[in-house]
Amino acid sequence: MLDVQGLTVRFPSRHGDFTAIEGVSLSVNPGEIHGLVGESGAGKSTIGAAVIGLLQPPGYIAEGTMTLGDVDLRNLTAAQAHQMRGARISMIFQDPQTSLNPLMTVEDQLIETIQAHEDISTSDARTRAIELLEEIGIKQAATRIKAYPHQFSGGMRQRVVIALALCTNPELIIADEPTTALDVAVQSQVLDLIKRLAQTRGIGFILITHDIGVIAQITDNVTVLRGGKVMEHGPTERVLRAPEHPYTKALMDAVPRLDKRVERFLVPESDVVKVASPAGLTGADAEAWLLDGVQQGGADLEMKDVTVRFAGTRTSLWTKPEPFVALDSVSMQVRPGTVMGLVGESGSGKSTMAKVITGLVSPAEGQMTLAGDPLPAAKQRPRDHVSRRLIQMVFQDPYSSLNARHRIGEILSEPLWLYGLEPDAARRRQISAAMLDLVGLSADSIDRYPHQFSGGQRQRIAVARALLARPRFLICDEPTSALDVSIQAQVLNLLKDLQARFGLTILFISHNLAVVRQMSDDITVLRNGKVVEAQRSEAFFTAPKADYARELLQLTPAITF
Amino acid sequence: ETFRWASTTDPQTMDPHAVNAAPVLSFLNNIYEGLVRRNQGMAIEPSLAASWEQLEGENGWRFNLRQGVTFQDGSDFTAEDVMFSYERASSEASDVRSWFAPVTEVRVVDEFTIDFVTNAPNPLFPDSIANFLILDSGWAAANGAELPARDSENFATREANGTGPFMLSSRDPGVRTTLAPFDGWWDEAQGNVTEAIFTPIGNSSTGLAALLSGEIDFIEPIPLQDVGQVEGRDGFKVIEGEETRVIMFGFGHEHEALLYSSETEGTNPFTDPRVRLAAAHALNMDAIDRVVMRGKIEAASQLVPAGISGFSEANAERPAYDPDRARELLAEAGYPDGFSFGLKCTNDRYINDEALCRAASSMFAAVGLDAELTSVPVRNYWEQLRADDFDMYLLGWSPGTFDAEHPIRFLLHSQDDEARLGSWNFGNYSNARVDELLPQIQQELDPATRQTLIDELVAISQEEVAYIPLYTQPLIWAAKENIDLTQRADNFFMLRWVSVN
Amino acid sequence: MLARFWHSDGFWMLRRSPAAMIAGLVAFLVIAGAVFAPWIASTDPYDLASFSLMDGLLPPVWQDGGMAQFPLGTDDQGRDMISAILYGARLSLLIGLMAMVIATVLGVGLGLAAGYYGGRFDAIVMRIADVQLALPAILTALLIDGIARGVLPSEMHGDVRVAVLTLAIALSLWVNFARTARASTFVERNKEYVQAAMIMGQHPLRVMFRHILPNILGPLLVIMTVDLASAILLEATLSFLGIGLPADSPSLGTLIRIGMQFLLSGEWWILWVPTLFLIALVVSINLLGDFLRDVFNPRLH
Amino acid sequence: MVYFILKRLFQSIFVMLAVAFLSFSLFRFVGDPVSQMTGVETTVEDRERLREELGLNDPFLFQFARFTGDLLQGDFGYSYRTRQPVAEMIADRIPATLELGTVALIISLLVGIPAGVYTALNPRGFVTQSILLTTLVGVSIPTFVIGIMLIFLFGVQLGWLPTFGRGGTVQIGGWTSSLFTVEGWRALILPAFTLGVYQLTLTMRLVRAEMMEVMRSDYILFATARGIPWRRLHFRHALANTMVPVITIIGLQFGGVIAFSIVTESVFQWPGMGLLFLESIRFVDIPVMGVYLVVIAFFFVLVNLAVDLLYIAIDPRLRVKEAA
Ligand SMILES: Nc1ncnc2c1ncn2[C@@H]1O[C@H](COP(=O)(O)OP(=O)(O)OP(=O)(O)O)[C@@H](O)[C@H]1O
Ligand SMILES: Nc1ncnc2c1ncn2[C@@H]1O[C@H](COP(=O)(O)OP(=O)(O)OP(=O)(O)O)[C@@H](O)[C@H]1O
Ligand SMILES: [Mg+2]
Ligand SMILES: [Mg+2]
Ligand code: NI
Repeated sequence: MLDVQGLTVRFPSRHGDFTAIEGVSLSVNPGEIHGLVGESGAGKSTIGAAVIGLLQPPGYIAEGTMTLGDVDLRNLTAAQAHQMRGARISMIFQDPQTSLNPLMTVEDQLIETIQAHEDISTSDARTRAIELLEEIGIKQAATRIKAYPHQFSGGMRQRVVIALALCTNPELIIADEPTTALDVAVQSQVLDLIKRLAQTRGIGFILITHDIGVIAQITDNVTVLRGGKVMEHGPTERVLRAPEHPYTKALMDAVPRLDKRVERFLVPESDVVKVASPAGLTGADAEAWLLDGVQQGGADLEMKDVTVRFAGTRTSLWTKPEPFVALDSVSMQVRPGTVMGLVGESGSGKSTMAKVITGLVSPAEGQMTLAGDPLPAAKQRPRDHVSRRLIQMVFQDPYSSLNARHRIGEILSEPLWLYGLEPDAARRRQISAAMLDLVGLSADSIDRYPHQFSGGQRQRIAVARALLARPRFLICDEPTSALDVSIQAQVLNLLKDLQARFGLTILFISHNLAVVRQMSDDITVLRNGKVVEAQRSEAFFTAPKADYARELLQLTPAITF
Repeated sequence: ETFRWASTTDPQTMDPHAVNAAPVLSFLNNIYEGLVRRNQGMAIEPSLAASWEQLEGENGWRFNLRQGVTFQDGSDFTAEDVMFSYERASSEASDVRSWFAPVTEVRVVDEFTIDFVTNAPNPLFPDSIANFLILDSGWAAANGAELPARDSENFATREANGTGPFMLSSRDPGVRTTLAPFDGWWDEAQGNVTEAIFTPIGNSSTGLAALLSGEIDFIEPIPLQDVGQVEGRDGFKVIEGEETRVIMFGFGHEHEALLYSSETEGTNPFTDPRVRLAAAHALNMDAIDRVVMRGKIEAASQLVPAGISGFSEANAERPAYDPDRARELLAEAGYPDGFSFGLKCTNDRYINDEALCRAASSMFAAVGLDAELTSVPVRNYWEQLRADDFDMYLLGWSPGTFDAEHPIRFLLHSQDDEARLGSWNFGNYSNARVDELLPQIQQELDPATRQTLIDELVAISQEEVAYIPLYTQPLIWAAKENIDLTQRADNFFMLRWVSVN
Repeated sequence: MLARFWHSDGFWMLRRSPAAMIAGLVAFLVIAGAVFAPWIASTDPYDLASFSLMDGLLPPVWQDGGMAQFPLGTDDQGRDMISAILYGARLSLLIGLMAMVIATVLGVGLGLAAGYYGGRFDAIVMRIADVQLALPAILTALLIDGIARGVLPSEMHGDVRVAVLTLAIALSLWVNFARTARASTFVERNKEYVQAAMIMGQHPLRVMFRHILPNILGPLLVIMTVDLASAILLEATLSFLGIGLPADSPSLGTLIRIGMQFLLSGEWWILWVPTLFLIALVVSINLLGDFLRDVFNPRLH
Repeated sequence: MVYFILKRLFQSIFVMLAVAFLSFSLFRFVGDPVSQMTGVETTVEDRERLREELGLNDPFLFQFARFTGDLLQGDFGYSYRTRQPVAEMIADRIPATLELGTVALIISLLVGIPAGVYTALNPRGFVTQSILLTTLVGVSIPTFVIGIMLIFLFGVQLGWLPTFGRGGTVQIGGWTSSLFTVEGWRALILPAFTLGVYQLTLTMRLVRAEMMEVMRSDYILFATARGIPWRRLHFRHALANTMVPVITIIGLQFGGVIAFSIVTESVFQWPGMGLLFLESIRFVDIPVMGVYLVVIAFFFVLVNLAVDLLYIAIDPRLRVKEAA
């Protein structure tokens, strides 16, 4: 059906043309789900955009052929191409929150899409839309169809998006990371839906993702991309089980497994060229500096009956909202020198826990102790309280957790200056450089700005910043969920190493059970602000007690071969 | 014939006694009339009074009223109305009561005779009440307008009932006021206007545009610099004349020290007549006339222009433009390098006042008098002058009585609050002889004697350079070619002299 | 340094945009002319002795009666038009820049704090902004002028006119900055780098000014250019309404106000020379603002 | 709903009081009303007596309290200049200003929005560049210069349109309208255009910027990927989404319209509140100035409220949630 041969896409820029994809070939048959995997920037979305004819200017197709059935996709006028979209090729985007027009009802959006391609009365279009919604699993579709997008939950919205892509009966749907923004339960429902549609309606799917688990779960064939080139392609099972290309192999090794714990991930050799630090300090010196400051005595943390209420989301402009209980009498005990894994679906209160501990959010009730001393809550905690230094945090999004306007040197030496660890500016700079070396970055990075680094590198910088406070307790809030697998593996390795060397206590927050399995000694499972299970890690993964925990484990897409 | 005209300011009120301001009195002179009125040459002529004569045996005047005059609402005009109007105009709520300061008693002699008794011989009294407009007592009483509106409006604020040639037919304050001829007027109108529509247009460019586009027939005033534009166009004409207003600079005579000067500590050079004369010699009136005033002004030698009664022909010379003499005088007075001082000016009161002051500053600078110019809108101006906040200031004076006595009373006599003299003599120029001469001038009935007294006084003021009279302000009106009208030197616009051809 | 500038994205975009280049050039020339007015201009319009009424109303050199000494003619006081507009631009730019700086400091400070603290403080600041918006600039100018006059001794009134006008203009412009800064701060304060700083226990002022401020500068910079242009125009309008500067301190506004009197008299240059100059200045500043907007829009890189 | 409106009203009172206070403190500095009320020959005593009668010698706070107290009782006082009731004077002038402002706003929207959409959709075209440059030049010329130029071009040279005033007005109840006669409309064109130019440019640039932003959003991309016809895509999807910020700014610019209407009204001798205000300044007519400012603040508050209500009309996310 879809046949792409030797596709090359270029983006001209001031530094010459940038070739985003080069000589890519792939074909999709009716009813086939074709997976596209590869690290961020590999060119996955670009392929999708080229096929549907929505390459962002100034990008252009330099070479290659694309045919859909008997239509040559490259030889269409603008009007023909637009007619083609929706009618024969559709697309689903990553984020259901932003893919729907917030000002139009679901009904309007469905009907207009149907009528855009078919001469059909409004009431017939509505009937069709309602049927479709029912088919993809929205109950009481006839009434719900009148709703606006914001009145649906994330999973339902993604279904609506799929319904919109489907309503004109296209032959091919390009799904660009359709489940990345969803949590596991919803993700598995959406994936099931896609699989069912492929089978019952014979629609061809191109499924773009970087989640190998998802690929393993539903695709028939898979194409592995790197740097705009195809590394390997073939039937999913063959490619994943017995990868031929070294990159694919490395990728598979970096995937955290749910079924077993590994000590270290194998990562593709990094191509960072190490430059000696200006003052000659190396990672070893940084390590020494850190050890020098390690206080004896554990940094165990205890939370007792912590309850957090937020002014709830406004449901109307007119009335005062009900308070929203984000944490409901939560207790947790983190043993010194161990890693506590905190898991739970999106919105269960994981980040809120972290914010309570760091003092960003004040709990309505409950006490906390750090190493036996009471830890005052946000407003009561003075700015120079010792816990400010002892507790450090690594955030989820490496892109926004570093101030884009500050040089790396400034970012790193800030804790040294703030906590008065080093009075001398030159020495602060040396130590910062050494710390960069310790986390595996070149020391000359110190004079660059964050945007000059990749996500993984930035996350290393964030870790370095946290370490420079000589912390005892490190909170990692989804530190790798914005990274792709190979880079995730590097960061996880780094954290493991540091934890082992400095005896840090870590609270590791993630919704990815496979990742948590690799990291944690203990596990706490949150749901709707309540603790549903607290266990030793190994016991949890072999024999979860709570039903909810069992369900979570089951729904996590896993490589089962 | 419909006649549309515009001016910059709307008359604030239709009440002839509430505000003593030119726009109001000029406008109301078309509706109301006084006992006497001015003709086209500014001379006094009979109006509601058919004749008048000095009282026998006491100071004052007897007015013999015209008979058969009716108000616009049909009621008869009698001495009662004059009496009522006098009481109204001299009440505390009136703004024109100062006209009646010399009056001690008013007596109704009979239905058409009324006597005004004054505290001293007052030859000019009839002249001074040309704008004392007569209201109908019955109408005012019936409508509750017995007194001028003070803090809230009354019936007379927006309605009018005079004896004059025109009646108010509609009024939308600030927007448009319409007049219609009064058929029962006792006199013959010399014009042919059957409907007159007045619109205030504040912005002079807009006003000019309105004239040139034909939307209005007449506008006053127009800016000097636009005269050429109007004259250059077919179908329009400019009517030029001299106003009676003399523009002058005044000094802070009694100030101990200059306010706006850094070098002259504790002294006020302007107390030295030589310095004042130097300033007068520094001004090049020809250049000001040519560039700033477009050749439209007449240099002035004294506080009234030539042609006004009491003008001192004997003192018609003004100090010539002579910068060298000015520097010499300054050196003699002990200021060879000059000094700096503050010059206060208006910027929206007189024609091109700001430009005049800037030009003057630059001329003063040329002889070493370094003027620091502050020009303020007139709404702040009097307040500042009253607060003595100036070293030198600009002033324009138009003699309300069209007699040389008027500026002497207000500008040259020493400040005397009790006697209400010198009330606009901001710098308090004071000369004992001048103070002595004023009452003599006021009371002298013989014109020749009176003139010698005035000549003496003017000579003193010139010698001492009490003020620097600059020029007589021009009157520039513009109209369509087919409009005939008369320009009066007091800038009053009389509809009864307008014909549309 | 220079090489870095040459290679920067901004400069690259500048080289590609002829409009921005011309605007930049015009703005540069005008600003340079203004700054160096005392050296370029043939006469000093502040020095009363340096010009003479006798030279008044001379037309530009190409018209009959023009004199080579006054290439663009003279005004009604005999001032050389070129000198007047150079000094005028100097004063206008000074007022515009000062007003903009004051408005920026005030607006950004309040906006940052309002966005950072939120809640009641935010509500108060925004209501104050409402009050300000409800007062037209001319009123603000009158108010400041009046207060200055009431508070200061009279001999200082002349000297503070510029300051008064500047402050009045600044006060009518700060709201823009406050609103923008507040909106951006609302977004930034939830970003993780700000939270990181807060967790570390940094002083709120440090968080606001050292961390948040640099990240919200982009849109503010754009407003700054646009407001610089409006400040210059506002000065002209206030002068027209008679609340601006005295006629003997030439700003573009007062020059135009005076020129308006000669709109029809045939001495067109008195109005049009400063007006065209003002238009060139304002248009070029606005174009530069547009250009900056593009530079700060990462999607256009 | 009630809570919301009450809260807004409370805040509005604050805004109006603050404006009243500020404006009142301003009046002492505008000039001396008594000098403006009296003639040349009025004696010093008479002036002093008048000052006393008007209460101008009372302490400032006392005067302010009296002013607000009277206002609250519905007593707007009398003009110093004309002695008319201020309420009546302002009420007479409100229609002129509102009609002028509204027509100017409508012109700016009718031209500004399509122009903004066009320039956003064809960002590099020649027409776009010319539109952008022309409007930029338009806003770079001071309003009063534009006004006078228009008057001379269309009023004097071409003789098509009147040069001043409101033309033919029709009285409807207490409202004098120039919208029902041809003359009225002819008189309205130039001032409305002069006043609208600035708004027009602002609207256009805003719509353009927002539109370009919205055109890059995911839902537009998704709608494109579904093949929604361009026209519908641009106007139904994109334009509607740009309206929220556009409405905010236009609401905020109300202050600007008022400020510039002072200039426009004075140039065109348009008998609105702005002209009245300028005259009042000239005559230091304190009661009129005070009430004018409070009325303006009131309008401002009203517009703000209207903007908020419009949001709700436009954006369903702000409406009462119907179902979970
Ligand atoms: N509009 C554009 N202009 C310039 N370069 C672009 C543009 N869009 C994409 N690219 C470049 O093309 C390359 C491929 O991008 P693409 O979005 O296809 O990656 P991806 O595999 O989808 O990554 P991700 O997993 O992050 O979505 C990237 O290096 C990106 O920088
Ligand atoms: N400042 C806040 N005001 C109101 N509600 C909030 C606030 N912060 C968080 N919440 C709500 O509290 C709940 C828990 O949020 P939290 O960020 O802790 O979830 P999470 O488990 O970290 O989710 P995710 O996996 O998506 O990061 C969510 O429903 C969220 O909407
Ligand atoms: Mg992508
Ligand atoms: Mg979270
Ligand atoms: Ni380069």
